[in-house]
Amino acid sequence: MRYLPLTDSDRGDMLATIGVSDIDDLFVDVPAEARLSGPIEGLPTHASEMAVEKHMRRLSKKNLAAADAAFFCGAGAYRHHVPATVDHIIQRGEFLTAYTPYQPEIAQGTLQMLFEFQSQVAKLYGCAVANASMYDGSTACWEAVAMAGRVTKKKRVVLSGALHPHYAEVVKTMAKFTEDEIAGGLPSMQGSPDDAGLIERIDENTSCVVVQYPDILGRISDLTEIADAAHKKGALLIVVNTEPVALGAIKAPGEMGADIVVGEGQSIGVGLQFGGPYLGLFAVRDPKHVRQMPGRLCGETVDAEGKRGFVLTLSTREQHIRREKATSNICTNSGLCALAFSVHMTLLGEKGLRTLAAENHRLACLAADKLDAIPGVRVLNDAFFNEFTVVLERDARELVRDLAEDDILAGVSLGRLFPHEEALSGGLLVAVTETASEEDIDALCSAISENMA
Amino acid sequence: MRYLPLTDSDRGDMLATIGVSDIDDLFVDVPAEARLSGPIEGLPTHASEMAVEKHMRRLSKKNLAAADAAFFCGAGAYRHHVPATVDHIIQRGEFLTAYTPYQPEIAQGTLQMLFEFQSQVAKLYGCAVANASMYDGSTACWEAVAMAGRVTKKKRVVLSGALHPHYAEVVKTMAKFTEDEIAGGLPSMQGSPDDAGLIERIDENTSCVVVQYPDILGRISDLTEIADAAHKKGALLIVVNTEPVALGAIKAPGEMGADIVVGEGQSIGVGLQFGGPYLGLFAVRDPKHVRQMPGRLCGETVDAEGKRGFVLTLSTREQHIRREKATSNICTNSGLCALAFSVHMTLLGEKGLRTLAAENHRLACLAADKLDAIPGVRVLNDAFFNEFTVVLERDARELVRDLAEDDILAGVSLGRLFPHEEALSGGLLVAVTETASEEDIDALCSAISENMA
Amino acid sequence: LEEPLIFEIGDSETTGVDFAFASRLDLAGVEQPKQPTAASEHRSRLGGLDRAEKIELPGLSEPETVRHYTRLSRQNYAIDLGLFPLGSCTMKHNPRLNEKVARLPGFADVHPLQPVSTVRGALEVINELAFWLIELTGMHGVAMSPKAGAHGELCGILCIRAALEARGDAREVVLVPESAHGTNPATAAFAGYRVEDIPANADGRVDLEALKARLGPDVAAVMITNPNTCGLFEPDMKAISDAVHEAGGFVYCDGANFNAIVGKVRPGDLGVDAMHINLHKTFSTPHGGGGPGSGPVVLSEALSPFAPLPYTARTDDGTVHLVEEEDAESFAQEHYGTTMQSFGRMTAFHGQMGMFTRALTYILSHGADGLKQVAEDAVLNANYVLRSCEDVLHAPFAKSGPCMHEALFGDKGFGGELTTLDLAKGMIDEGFHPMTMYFPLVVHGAMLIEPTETESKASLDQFIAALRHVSSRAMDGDEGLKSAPYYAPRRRLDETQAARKPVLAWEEPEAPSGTPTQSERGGR
Amino acid sequence: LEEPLIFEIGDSETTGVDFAFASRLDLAGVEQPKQPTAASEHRSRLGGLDRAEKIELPGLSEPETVRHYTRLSRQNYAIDLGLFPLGSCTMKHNPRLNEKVARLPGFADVHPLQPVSTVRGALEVINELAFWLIELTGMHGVAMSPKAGAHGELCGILCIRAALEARGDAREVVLVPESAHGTNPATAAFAGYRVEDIPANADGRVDLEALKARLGPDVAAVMITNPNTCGLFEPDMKAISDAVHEAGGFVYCDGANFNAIVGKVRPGDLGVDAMHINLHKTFSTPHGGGGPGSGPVVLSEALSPFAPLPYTARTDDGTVHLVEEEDAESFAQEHYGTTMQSFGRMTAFHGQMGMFTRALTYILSHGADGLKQVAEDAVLNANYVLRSCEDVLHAPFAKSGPCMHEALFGDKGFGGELTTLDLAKGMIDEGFHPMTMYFPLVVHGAMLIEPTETESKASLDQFIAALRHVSSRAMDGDEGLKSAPYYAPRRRLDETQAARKPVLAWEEPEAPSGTPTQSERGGR
Repeated sequence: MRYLPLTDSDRGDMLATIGVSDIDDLFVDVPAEARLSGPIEGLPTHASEMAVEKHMRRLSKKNLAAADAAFFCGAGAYRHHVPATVDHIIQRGEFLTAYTPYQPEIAQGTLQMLFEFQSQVAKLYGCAVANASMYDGSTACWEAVAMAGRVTKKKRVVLSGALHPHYAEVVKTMAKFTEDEIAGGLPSMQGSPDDAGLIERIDENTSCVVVQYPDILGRISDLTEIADAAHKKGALLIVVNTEPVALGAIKAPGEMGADIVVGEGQSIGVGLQFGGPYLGLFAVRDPKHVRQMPGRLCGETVDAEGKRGFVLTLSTREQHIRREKATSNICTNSGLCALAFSVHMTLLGEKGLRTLAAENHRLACLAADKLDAIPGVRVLNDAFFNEFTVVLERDARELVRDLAEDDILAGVSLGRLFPHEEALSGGLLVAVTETASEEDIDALCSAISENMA
Repeated sequence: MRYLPLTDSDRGDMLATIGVSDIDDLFVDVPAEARLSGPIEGLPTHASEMAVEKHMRRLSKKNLAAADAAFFCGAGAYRHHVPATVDHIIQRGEFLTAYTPYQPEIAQGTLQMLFEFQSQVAKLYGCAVANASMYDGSTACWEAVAMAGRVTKKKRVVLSGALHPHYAEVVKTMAKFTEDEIAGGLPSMQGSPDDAGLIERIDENTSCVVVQYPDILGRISDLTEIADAAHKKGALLIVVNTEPVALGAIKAPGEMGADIVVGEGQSIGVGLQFGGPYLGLFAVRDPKHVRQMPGRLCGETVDAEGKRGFVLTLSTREQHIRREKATSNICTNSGLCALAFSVHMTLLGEKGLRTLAAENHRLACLAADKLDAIPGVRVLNDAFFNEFTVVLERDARELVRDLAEDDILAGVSLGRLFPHEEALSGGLLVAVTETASEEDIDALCSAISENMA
Repeated sequence: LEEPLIFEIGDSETTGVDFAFASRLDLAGVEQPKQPTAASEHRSRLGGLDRAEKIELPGLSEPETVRHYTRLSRQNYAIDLGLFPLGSCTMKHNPRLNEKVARLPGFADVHPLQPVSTVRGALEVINELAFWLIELTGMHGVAMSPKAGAHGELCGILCIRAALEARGDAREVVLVPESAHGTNPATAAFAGYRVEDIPANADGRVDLEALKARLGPDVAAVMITNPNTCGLFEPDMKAISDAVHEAGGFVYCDGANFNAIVGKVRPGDLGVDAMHINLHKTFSTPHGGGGPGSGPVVLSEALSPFAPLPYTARTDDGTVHLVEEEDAESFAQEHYGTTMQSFGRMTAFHGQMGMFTRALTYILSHGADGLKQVAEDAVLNANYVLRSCEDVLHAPFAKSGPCMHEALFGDKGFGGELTTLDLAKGMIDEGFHPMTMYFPLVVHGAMLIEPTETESKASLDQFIAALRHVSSRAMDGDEGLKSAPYYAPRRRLDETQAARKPVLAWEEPEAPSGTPTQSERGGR
Repeated sequence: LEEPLIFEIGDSETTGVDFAFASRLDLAGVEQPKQPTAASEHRSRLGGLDRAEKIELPGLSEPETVRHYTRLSRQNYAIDLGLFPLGSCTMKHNPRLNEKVARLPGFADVHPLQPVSTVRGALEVINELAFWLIELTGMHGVAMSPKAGAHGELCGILCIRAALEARGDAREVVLVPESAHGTNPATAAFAGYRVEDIPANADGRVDLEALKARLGPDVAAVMITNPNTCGLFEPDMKAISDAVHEAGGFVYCDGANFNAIVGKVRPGDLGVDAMHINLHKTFSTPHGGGGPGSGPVVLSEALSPFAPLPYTARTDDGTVHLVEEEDAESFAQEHYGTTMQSFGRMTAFHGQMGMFTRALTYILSHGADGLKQVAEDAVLNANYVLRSCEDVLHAPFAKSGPCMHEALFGDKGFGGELTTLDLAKGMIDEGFHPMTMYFPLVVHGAMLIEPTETESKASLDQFIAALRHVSSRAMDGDEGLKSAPYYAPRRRLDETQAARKPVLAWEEPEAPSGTPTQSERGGR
């Protein structure tokens, strides 16, 4: 076996050193009746690298890669061009094969990177402090809800109907066990989010209000009023963002009064990957909330010679110290994905991020105008960034399936996200990033025209 | 421009430091009439990484990649499975972006690797010393001929007719200018190489005899007699090998009396790459010939503290010291390809190389037997390693073109290698490596059967 | 050279990404892409929410970026550089084939919500991996979506809670032995349970009698780490399971250390109801800098119906289906003739696909025989370390028999004021990453060493020599260790200051101390 | 930790490659590859030449291999770590996009002798790159196959010789200025010419009058490096060309330093007949450890017909053809109405395809405007270094006007017995790779510094500060420099010993000094 360096003669020498004669002497604690005598039957035995690669390549070819399609899917995962440099760096052995930085003296590479990452996320979100990442946007969203409960000591959670339904589902699932009360709903099919309706649902028992920005239909509106209303009732405003590129064009949630900003960082550096691993971002506007934050934090300090250095800090919040009193049971972050995000963001810089955002918006506007001109197709949004909802005069889910036959991935239907909701069945979410060419947009429009009948 | 770190404000500051006002003040030595005022017209301007990648991907898709075909091409370039580890290592920035190791104190990585590489090549070839690589097999072959001239002070070169015709062409081209006399020919279409005929052509004026092993038709025979005959006349025996994997199964040229062994190292670690960059291997059996060798050499030494270290050595043979008296005008080697070769060879080790060779031979025997059974098809070779010649009752070159339509790359026709030679037009070189599955072999056989009519 | 922060070397006007659109790239004129439509032709639809303020994200050109991160990386220790003996947090060789496979466009460049007809291969990967995990553990089902080990633990406990609720059984207590991972009690507490400790016996194992004594109608589950954090296998596992089941509870097994027993024993045969598997530990997916992880949970027949959504299932015709909220009920009815009572959804989308491709690649490379060898070599290496050092370091459970994948030592006998921390920092100067420190809690000054199966004997011998050397220094009370490390990128770091005055994000220095003038810089 | 040789840690029984054939990989049974046919079923066809003796190639498992080479790599300096100011041997940023593109299966996994119909894209790459090279240099044709700069030089001189022979003109002498690269005279000599030097004038440039005086009917060519190795542009280039042409000779220009002028001036406009281009220098293809290179040669109309085979050509219908020995004559007749008189073939196959894809990717990324900026920034950076250091180091040609891509200094004024070598080794301790030493020969103790355009101002300022510091030490005669470097993976290495008693390959120590016993190793 190519991954196992011991030779049979090594094994013999080592058993002798240990003082036993057979490897099974080291497994004596496993009851003999449960111990397997040979390899588990019915399973393949070891294979050459070439054979495994061929097998996996065959499986991969059963998927339609986005690069081979006209591609417009979004709904919480966006396709952007990731510079080759990003992948080069995350494959450096010193990053790829380092563990959690428990020994900071020999982990400054990871730690400084995390400090830079935290700083980038905080600035992007308009917040004071961000943590060193979480599993993904949906779990970060739940962690924010749980944190709001700890901060406010209240149990009622008001979810916007226009929150990504997977995120809402995760919150509801978790809340079942913590006995939080969840108020949710469906998105209103209007040009702008129903902010007034949301504000009405906030009461004195509300721990937090959760809104998505841009929302699941791609709509955007100023959140200041919701923030004020929440704060007036002693609740926190949690803003969820699933497309960080948007924040290169539109106001940061922190600027509008959000208390906790969480999101999915996948757009920057990470790639689509069929949904994971992704990158949970988590930030708080007010530094006083830091000690209630979940997840790892990297902080600046000095070494014995006074040189600047970085360490994991405030770990008294964490499970390996606090056990059942921890702020969260999370132990792992998404270090490598955070690195990818940070490298990509460093390459972009403010200038690149703003240009990227502008190009996304330009193409999305172009696509929206062209789609809106098709008979039987109407763009719902008053405002949007790079994703918007069109309302079709036929079932959007079927349309998406039909177009996929011709290698056009037209977007995500609301029927996929909100099954069995008749009122939403004509809705199609179309995301347009810089990876879509104008030819792709034209191909989408003609295919939809032809298929509207 | 993403690769240019200077900002406009940097440029202004630097011009001020230099004491000029405009960048063109630094180009005053370029006569004004020749200086271009703006970017050259009619050429594209700079482009995003995404645009360039799309363009290059489009071009790449116009080629039929070997992995997408049933693949049997050889004739000096062989397809083998290269472990992913090899590519990972050659992409380490410390190897990829290091220059020639002129400062050994900070280039021990490259130097130790080259020392290990030289040692591996010497052992593989059964020689005493190998150099740190050359451009490719064909140029190494010419360098060997030139070296034989320096050693023997003679000018007559006897080439085996079964030397790769590209190699023979390179030797003939170069010899035109050095006024060496070349005796070559075509390969005899027999089961074994015409060693007796070759021996007859050696005379007192012969500086060297050049034979390929296995030869261009895949044939192998014991070279001891040729070596003896050459030595008797004061000539050197140069053995060319284009498939190093073969030497995991068959005798090393050095064992049979070859004085200089050269070859193409591409099979191990480097990949097909449409012909380049490849890896010239060069070794001598007798250490006394070292000072006549072309190319760089890495040697062991000690540092000021007595620690073992490595340096480029015997550079008095080289052009940057000797100018017109250098052993060769070569300045560049194939450092990265040598690294790829050495990593792959280290992964293989003797055990892996022998197993790989055995698997190649097994599949080649299988294919030969199946092909020989097809009416109108005859296997020429008495002996072979992983490549052999079949003689068809139709023009092999056309057949290859026809089969390519069905994604079967059946091999290299002798008509491609020796155009306009009617007697060879039915010959087809079939190379079978471990990358060919038995299904591929069956596909080849049925396609040939069907197309023999 | 010290590497500055990106905020110190970059600025908001520099970028390493171009968005230029060449008029055409192909000189032959075959392809002439149109110039992009000018933005001005389309009105902005940002609803007046334009981000006006500077974001202050620094940018670097591409060469500067490569150099910054390359230099940073060299301040890290990594498995590619040497042995990484973190007990309980295995870091072993990451095969590069896995990385290559994960980057195939058919896996890396696929959206989670593409129509199912366009992602059959991805679903097959999930399904094949699920099949392997079930076979290797001898269990009935598996929940693939948990994002990491702790997330998997939560999934397992939530399945248990859902199963108990389904039968109307409101139990309140989860028993956790002392030797468990810290995540175990945190998880149980999060799921709304009261956590009670079960003491370890003198051997470092669960005290079976104490456990039995505590069992009763209020105990929902027992969470056992097996092999446990002392590196020992719990030989009474089956008896524990039987007792728990008899009392109406469930057995959760923390499978973080499954790498020690994979192919040697199947937890399902020991009565386990739920167990998460850390793919990065047992199946070598990369975990650079602390993640990502992936924590599928294998489940017994009793718990399988309660698993979270989504899941994949292969029907008799060989097709692999993606089952989500929409059709979970109907699918189970149609294909299994049972009802699903999923407790919900733990994450958006389908789990850590990128880790699944890597883990499956690893598993196929080893096969059933290779995986058994993995466990054997891991255990052999750990025992080799244990027996090669027990004469110079206190090994509290050395008499309890062989260890499994990790060797445990304590600080008993250290001279002067020296601590486990000092010994660990001393190992840094020997060129090694230190072991896990102060865990498990049951041993004073614990040092937990897990060499893994991907170390050669030569490498172990080097490590052992270094450990013996530093241990002797610790026993002798060598005060020099107090200030170790001396030869690392940083000397010992002040963690107290970091926690007392947290600096968690970069801030522009308030009064910039003046940029150097031209003459100061150039010296002229 | 010192890294041993693979021969010291590996053995011939270990391998990091498996050849096992699993009976099946797909658990669902969709795919069931056959077991391979046993070798014994087929008789061996090795003709009795089986390799019986041990080869003694050491093998390592995959984890050991990764670690060995990763550790070795860290003993290297590289552009990814810092500035690499090797004058005349530019090493600049290697974009990772180029690496990615070169690895696309359609480029990397294609055989050079596949039928032309299956490699149209590869031929288009060669053709597009050829087009760019012609346009950027203002020349008429290009030979793509030379494998490196020196190979390209040879190609150019052989074209000249073939052209002269074609007109029956047997000239014997090639004139080479002192400031030329060492390869120039080596090349001319190889091609059978007698080499004569032309002195440099006090400005470091070709002495035009001396050159003119030497021209005559025996002079086949003049080989000029421009910009020359003193980092200066030859302002008389056009006058030189005119004089040479008038005397019936040809002008070869060594284009190694083309990166200084790309987009600013076209050598074709200066009367050059042949010039090689080092793709790795000007167009940033990787050159790790000294290769591979790639040296296409652009040619004037007079020389183009003599270019070596093979070449690519695009016909009016947009198809790109591969022209080889077989059809060179007929193709030229049919499509150009001219005859080809190719001097032959310089290499097997078609040249450095892997470098072509990278160079084209680089060129398309920059475009015509970006390439002009490349030259400007390269020249700006070099002049910045020159002017920032000329007060502390002797700059012999500082008065000759601006330099081009590289700044030249000499050792005049060094104190004590200190030499350029000592200063260079001192730079290592400052964290930088030294400059090119003792080249060009026209300056005593020459130091040639080429920063390239991919360095930031901050990086240059750091370098300048370090150079100024070490220069002051050299001027002051600081004997400490004699023993530098102190902080490198190795102290100064004994090159004399290496050359006197060459050890060029590993040999098993004759009397192994006894393997350590168990107790010695483990200490027990």
